[in-house]
This record gives sequence, C-alpha cells and structure tokens, in this order.
Amino acid sequence: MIFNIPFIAVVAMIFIGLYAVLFKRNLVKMVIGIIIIESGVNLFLITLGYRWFGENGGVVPIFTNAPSEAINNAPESMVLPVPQALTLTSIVIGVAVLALMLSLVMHIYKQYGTLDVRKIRRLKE
Amino acid sequence: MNFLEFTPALIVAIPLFGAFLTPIISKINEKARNIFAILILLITSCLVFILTQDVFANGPRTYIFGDSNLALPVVRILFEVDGLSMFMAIISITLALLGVIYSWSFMKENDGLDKYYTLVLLLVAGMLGMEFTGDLFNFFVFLEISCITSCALIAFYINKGESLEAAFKYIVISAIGALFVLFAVGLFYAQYNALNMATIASVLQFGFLDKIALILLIAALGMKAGLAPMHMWLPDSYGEAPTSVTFILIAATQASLYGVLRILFTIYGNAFTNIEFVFSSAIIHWFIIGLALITILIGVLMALIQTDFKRLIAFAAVAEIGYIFLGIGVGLTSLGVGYGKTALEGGVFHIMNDAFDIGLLFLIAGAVYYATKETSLNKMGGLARNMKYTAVFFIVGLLAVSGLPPFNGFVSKLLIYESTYQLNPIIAIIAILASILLLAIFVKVFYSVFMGPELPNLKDVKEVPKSMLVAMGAIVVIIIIFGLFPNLIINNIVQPATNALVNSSSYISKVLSVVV
Amino acid sequence: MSIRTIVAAVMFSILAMFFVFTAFMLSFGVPKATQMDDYIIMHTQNETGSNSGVTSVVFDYRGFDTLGEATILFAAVSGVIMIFRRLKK
Amino acid sequence: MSQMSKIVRTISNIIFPFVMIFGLYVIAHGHLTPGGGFQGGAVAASGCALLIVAYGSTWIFDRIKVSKLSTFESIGALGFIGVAFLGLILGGVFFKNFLVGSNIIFGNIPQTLSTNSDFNTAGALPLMNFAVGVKVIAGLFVIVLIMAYASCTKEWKK
Repeated sequence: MIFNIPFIAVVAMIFIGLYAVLFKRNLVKMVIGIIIIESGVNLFLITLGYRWFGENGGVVPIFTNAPSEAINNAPESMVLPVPQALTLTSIVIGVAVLALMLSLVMHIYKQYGTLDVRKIRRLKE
Repeated sequence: MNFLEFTPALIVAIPLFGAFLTPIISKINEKARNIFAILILLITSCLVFILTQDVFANGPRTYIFGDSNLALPVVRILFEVDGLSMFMAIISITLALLGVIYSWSFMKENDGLDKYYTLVLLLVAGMLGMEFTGDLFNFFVFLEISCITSCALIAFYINKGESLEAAFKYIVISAIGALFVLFAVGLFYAQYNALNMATIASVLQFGFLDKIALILLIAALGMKAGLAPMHMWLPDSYGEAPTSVTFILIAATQASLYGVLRILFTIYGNAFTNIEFVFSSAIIHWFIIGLALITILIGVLMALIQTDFKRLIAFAAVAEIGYIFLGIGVGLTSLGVGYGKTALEGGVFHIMNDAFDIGLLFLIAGAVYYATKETSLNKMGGLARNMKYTAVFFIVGLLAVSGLPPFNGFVSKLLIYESTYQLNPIIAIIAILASILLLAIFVKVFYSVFMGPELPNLKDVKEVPKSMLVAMGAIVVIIIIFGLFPNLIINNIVQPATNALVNSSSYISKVLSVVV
Repeated sequence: MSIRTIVAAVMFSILAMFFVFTAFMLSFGVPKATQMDDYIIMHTQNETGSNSGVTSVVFDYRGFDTLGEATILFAAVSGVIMIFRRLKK
Repeated sequence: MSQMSKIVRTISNIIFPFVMIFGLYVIAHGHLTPGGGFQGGAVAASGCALLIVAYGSTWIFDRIKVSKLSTFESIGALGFIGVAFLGLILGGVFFKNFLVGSNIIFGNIPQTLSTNSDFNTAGALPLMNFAVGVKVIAGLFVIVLIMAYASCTKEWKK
C-alpha cells in the first residue's frame, strides 16, 4: 500500500514550481517553474482517476486485448477515463503556453540583453 | 424555434470558424480580410441579440454537444445560457465589434495584421465561450484560449521592450491563475465526479475541500479580473498593448469577472444562503468588500501620479473594477433582499458602464497617440483646436467615468453608494471621495492634453480617420442613451442578469429537468 | 530582504498550506464517487463504437474541449509566428 | 544551427521513416489502442524535429515554407471543425457521432465488453483523429522550426 504518496508528490511539485516562480531571478527558471506546477496539476488529475482493484490495481479503460478478469468485473476493474482525457487536454495547453512563453523570453533577451528580472524593469512601478 | 436551439453553439463556432479561415482569406488582399473580420463579428452580434431577446423572455437555454438528449450522469459538455451570460455577451461582442472597426485605420501601418485578426477572432470566441459554458473544465479551456490570444496580442509591438515585458508578466500571472482553476476543478471532480456546473451546485456540501476550491477560484479569477493584491499586471498590459487590443482586453478581463460571479452566486449560491454557513459566507463577503476598497484606493492614488496617458487610464480601470467588486460584495451580504438587491444591480450595471466608459477613454488615448505619436502627458497640449470631435468625446468620457449626471456612470455608482451607505457609511464615503478624486484627475488630464497653449511640434495635427471616429461616436451614443434612460436599461437588461444571479435554482433545475 | 520578498514568502506559505491540506484529505486509489466514469466505461462501445474509453471521452463525450484544445494550439502557433515576424523598415 | 556530421545525418535518414510510420500508426489506431491524434502527432513532429537537429534549421527553413505549414495547420483545424459541423448537418447536433451505426465507413459497433479489435469501428472518431494529427504535426513543426531558426540568425548574437 503506498498510502498518499502520489498526492504528496503533487504538493511537492507545486511547491517547487511556486518557489521557482516567486524567488528565482532568471526568466527561463521562472518558465521552468510554471511548467513544474503544471506537471504537478496534471499528476493530480491523473492521480484522482486511479482505482484499486485486486493485487495489481485497475487496468486502462481500453477494451482491446484487455485481461478477462478485468472484463468480467467492469467497470470496477478499470481506472477512470475522464481524468486521463482532461490531462491530455491540459498537456497540450501546457505545450502552447510553453511555446509562447519561450518565444517571449527570446525576444526579451534580444531587447534587453539579459534574462535577469531585476534588470528587466523598464515599466515603472 | 428550431434555429434558436443552435444559436448558443453557433455564437461560439462562427468566430472560431472565421479565425481558422482568416489566414486563407488574407491571402486575397487586406481589405477583404478586414471586411471578413467585421462581417463575422456582425453576424455573431446579430445572433447574440436574437438569443438575448429569447433568453430574457423565456429563461435559460441549454445546448448539449454530441447528443440531442441527455443521459442521467451529465457526461457531455453543455452550454447553459442565462440572463447573466447574455448580459456579458452583449458587452463582449459590442466591444469586439467596435474594436475591430477602430483597428481598421488604427493598425493600418503595422505588418503582421493577418495574425492580428486571427487572434482577435479567437479572443472573441474564447470570451464568449467562457460566458456561455456550463462545464467547469470547458471554462478552463476557454480561459486559456483568452489568456494565450491576449498575451500574443499584448506583445504585438515586438520592437518595444516594454510591451514584451508586459506580455510576459501577463502570461505568468494568467498561466498560474489558470493552473489554480484547473486544480480547483480537480478538487470538485474528486468529490462529486462531475464537471457540470449545475450538477456540482446541486450536490455541493461546502466541506473543507470545497472551501479550498472556492479560495483558489476566487484568487485565480480575481487575479485575472484585476483585484487588488495582484492588479499590477493590468496597468502594464493595458498601457503597452495596441489601443484596439486594450479595448477588447477590457472585455476579456470582464469575462474573468463573470467567472467570479458565476462561482460565487451559482455554484456556491446555495451554500451562502444556507443558515449553517453564515459565518464563512460573512468572511467571504467582508473579504471581497475589503479587497474592493483597497482596489479603489490603489487605482485612484496610483492614477494621480502617472504621466503616461494610457497608464493613467489603466489605473482608473483598476479603480472601476474595485467599484464593481464593492457592489458584488455588498450584494452578497443579503442575497436579493433590500439593499443587497440594489447593490447587486449597481454592481452588474457598473460592469457594462465600466466597459464603455473606460473603453471610450482608451480609444481617445489611442486616437491622440495616432495623431501625435506621443504617449506622455507632459509633451501634449492644445489638441482641442485640431481634434474637435475627440475633445468632445473626452469630455463625455471623463464625466461618465467619474460618475456625474446625466451619464451612465452616475446611475450605477449612485446605486452602489446608496446600498453601501446602508451597510456601512464609512465605506460609502471613501468610495464617493475616490470618485471625486477621479474627476479631478481627469479634468487635469483634459486640461493638459486638449487645452492650454499649442505646442510647436503639434501644429499640423489632423483629426483621426473616420473608422476611429465611428467607433468612438458609437460608444458616446450608447453612454448618453444609458444616462438619459437608466430605468429602461435597468429594467430590460440589468434586472434579468441580477435575477439570474440571485435565483441559482432556476439555473440548476434547467439542467436537471432536462435530465428527468 | 525587501518588502516584495516578504510578501511573496507570506503568499507562498499560505498557498502551500492549502495544497498540503488537500494531500491528506483525499485518499489514493479510492475515488469518492464514480457514476460518470462508470457510465462511460460501460457505454463507450455501444454509444461511440470505440474500444478505447479515453479516446471516446476526448473526441466524443468531451469533443468540444478537444476543439478548444486544437484552438489553443492554433492560437499559440499564430502567436509564435506573429511574435517572430520580420518588421519592415 | 549548422548541419551535423555525415554519420548523424545518415542515421537520422534511416530513423525518420520509422518515426513517421509509428506516428501515423498511433494516429490511425487511436480508437483501439492507447494514443490518438495528439500523441501520434507529437511522435511524428518529433521525427520532424530530428531532421531539424540533424540538417540544421537554416537548411530546412530554406526548403519548407512556414506559410505552407501554417496553411496545413489551418486545414487540420478546419477539418476538425468541419466534422463537427457535419454532425450538425447529418445528425442534428454539434459533435454528433454521425457515422456510428451507418454502413459507410468506420460504421461497425463492437459488442459491449468484447476484446476484439475491429479497425472499422468508432464512427467519426478516426476522422477527427486524422484532422487533429495533421494539425498537431504542422503546429509543433512550425513552432520548433521558427524557434530554432530564430535562435541561430545573426541578430540574436550580441
């Protein structure tokens, strides 16, 4: 039994990401922080969908060549499909946000010549 | 009748379809592309107005994607359109249409315009989707669409470091906000195994996890709507984006505000009216009133010291957001009874007035920039000689935004002051003082931009082109009509929206009766 | 230590608290309610004809989300092309 | 980025078709096995990224026009929304799975709880998978290509 370790991993990832976003001075490290938060949230969604069944846990909700034991006990033997679909959507959204953020970082580097947030302060407070 | 059933889906699908077609259309020529964008938005706005009449008359309407009738656990995504959704949709589509008309001449000299129009259409689809959807995860998806498109549009002037900086700030804030929303959706899913808003609202128990989800949602969406502690992205991005984009961004910000309203009043509506949770709902509404006051004060005080025209208006926009939240917070104290109802009406009406007043001021700032290529207030003066229409429009805008009769800002602010005074006189007095300060700020701006001696380098300034005047004039007409006939507007447009907010049970029973 | 850092640290710790609580309020592998997912698992084959539950959710039951997701990718590509455009001059 | 050595280019020439075929396989079997349009598209786009790494982004950028790829992406998106609109026209609602149970193509309905894999099932889902696959290949390829090309042009080096 692994108790709540997946959830603790989720919280740890969100912590690390928030720490990187709030306290790191480098733009690329901030971007990495956001991506870590996002992986944490994705892991959270996936974790919500898991279901114990017997010794080996649930199987994927796909019927092609599924083990007969799982078929006979459906739906209790299968993990939940909706969180997996949500995670799929959220991953693609993450890729889009990452692409846009990195292209902005590249342009900021071109304009300012640095990636340090303390020096990128042309906007007034 | 049959046609009306499809309208909610068509309203979102038509701008999307238009956005996918724009890269192909823009290969023909530039004029065709501009006309195409305006045409798409015109069709959409016609559909919005048709649907509005129907929804205000016959109550909420649902549209289920993928199946004509719904099975018992609500598996499929559905759109649910009630009075509040239509109210927000009218604002969004009006601002988008006028913004695109305005950008015909405003953006003419820039390149990369085919992507610009694509992104604007996508932004419109995202806003309308946020306002129509009845599914929390779908709300998140549309929230992300509006985030990404508006971020790309803020960074439109890629050779200016400031706009890139503002865009990066915006995307960091909105990406983290959207992830909080996703986490809260996960919390709802874990407890109730549902993603449909009505289903969640009907089974919500207001347990500990629900409270965490509420805090995360309010923090994330309030952050995106420009509420106090995290408002700093708003002046930056409003100030640095192209003016036509800023104008549409107001609507995008208000779509997040719609999310706050939907969550507070529909999903948590039952919990707040329940006697058991009086204590926690009191915490929530005092929290919102406090943040709203801080927002008003920060907005007004920071606007006092600005020298950049658009940044100044952006801080005024922050203050206006504070007024809206003040109305909502006071409205939450007593749901739909006595002064709570007045406050809610004032707050909801102020959403519309804020969009038009602040929008008009931004358009004028853009027109001044177009004519003079200057943004700093210190380098302008005496423009009223050459830009007569713009100067007159600015007078209307400044009177409306500071809440003087006979313009629309007066009506909604009066409703907010009146109800706030009954809750706590001190808060109302602070709000009135802030509004007076706003008037003083804008009178100063008017003097320094349009009055005074004519500067030598601004001698040959011309009036702006027609399409920009048309957009500004349309808003002025709307403002004057709203100011002259406030009862008409409140009874016909605002009341259905506030009723939809207060009676969350009609929103819920619409879906669950479809099921049975 | 600037005021900014302190404010950030306070916000960080408050947020951290919320997330920590959620980790111990939920139990792994035992979903509290499963009616929607059970419906999907049992009906995916006869309603959508697809053997894979996940694909049937992605493209059929929640197809509109996927349209939104495709739109986001489209928006990101448009945005990246717009940001890397060559300015005349 | 300049071209890499002859060995790398030859190896990537050999690997590239396999990656693409695997990506297409994942797209085509989306309704039967794990995978689908997005995953398969990502696999195929990684094959394209392999080419960019091996041949250098300027070499690829001169041969493949970004506007063409962008048009491909538009076509994929239009195909997806087109299938949704077909659902409206033929089935009465958006995203109606109008092909399921018909005799045209992909029309079979598997028996409930059967574990056989019949390719000719799932109605409109394979069509959507293909549209999304085209879109994802083109989209990711454009993003990687533009960012790789932009980072190696002269104006970035100060």
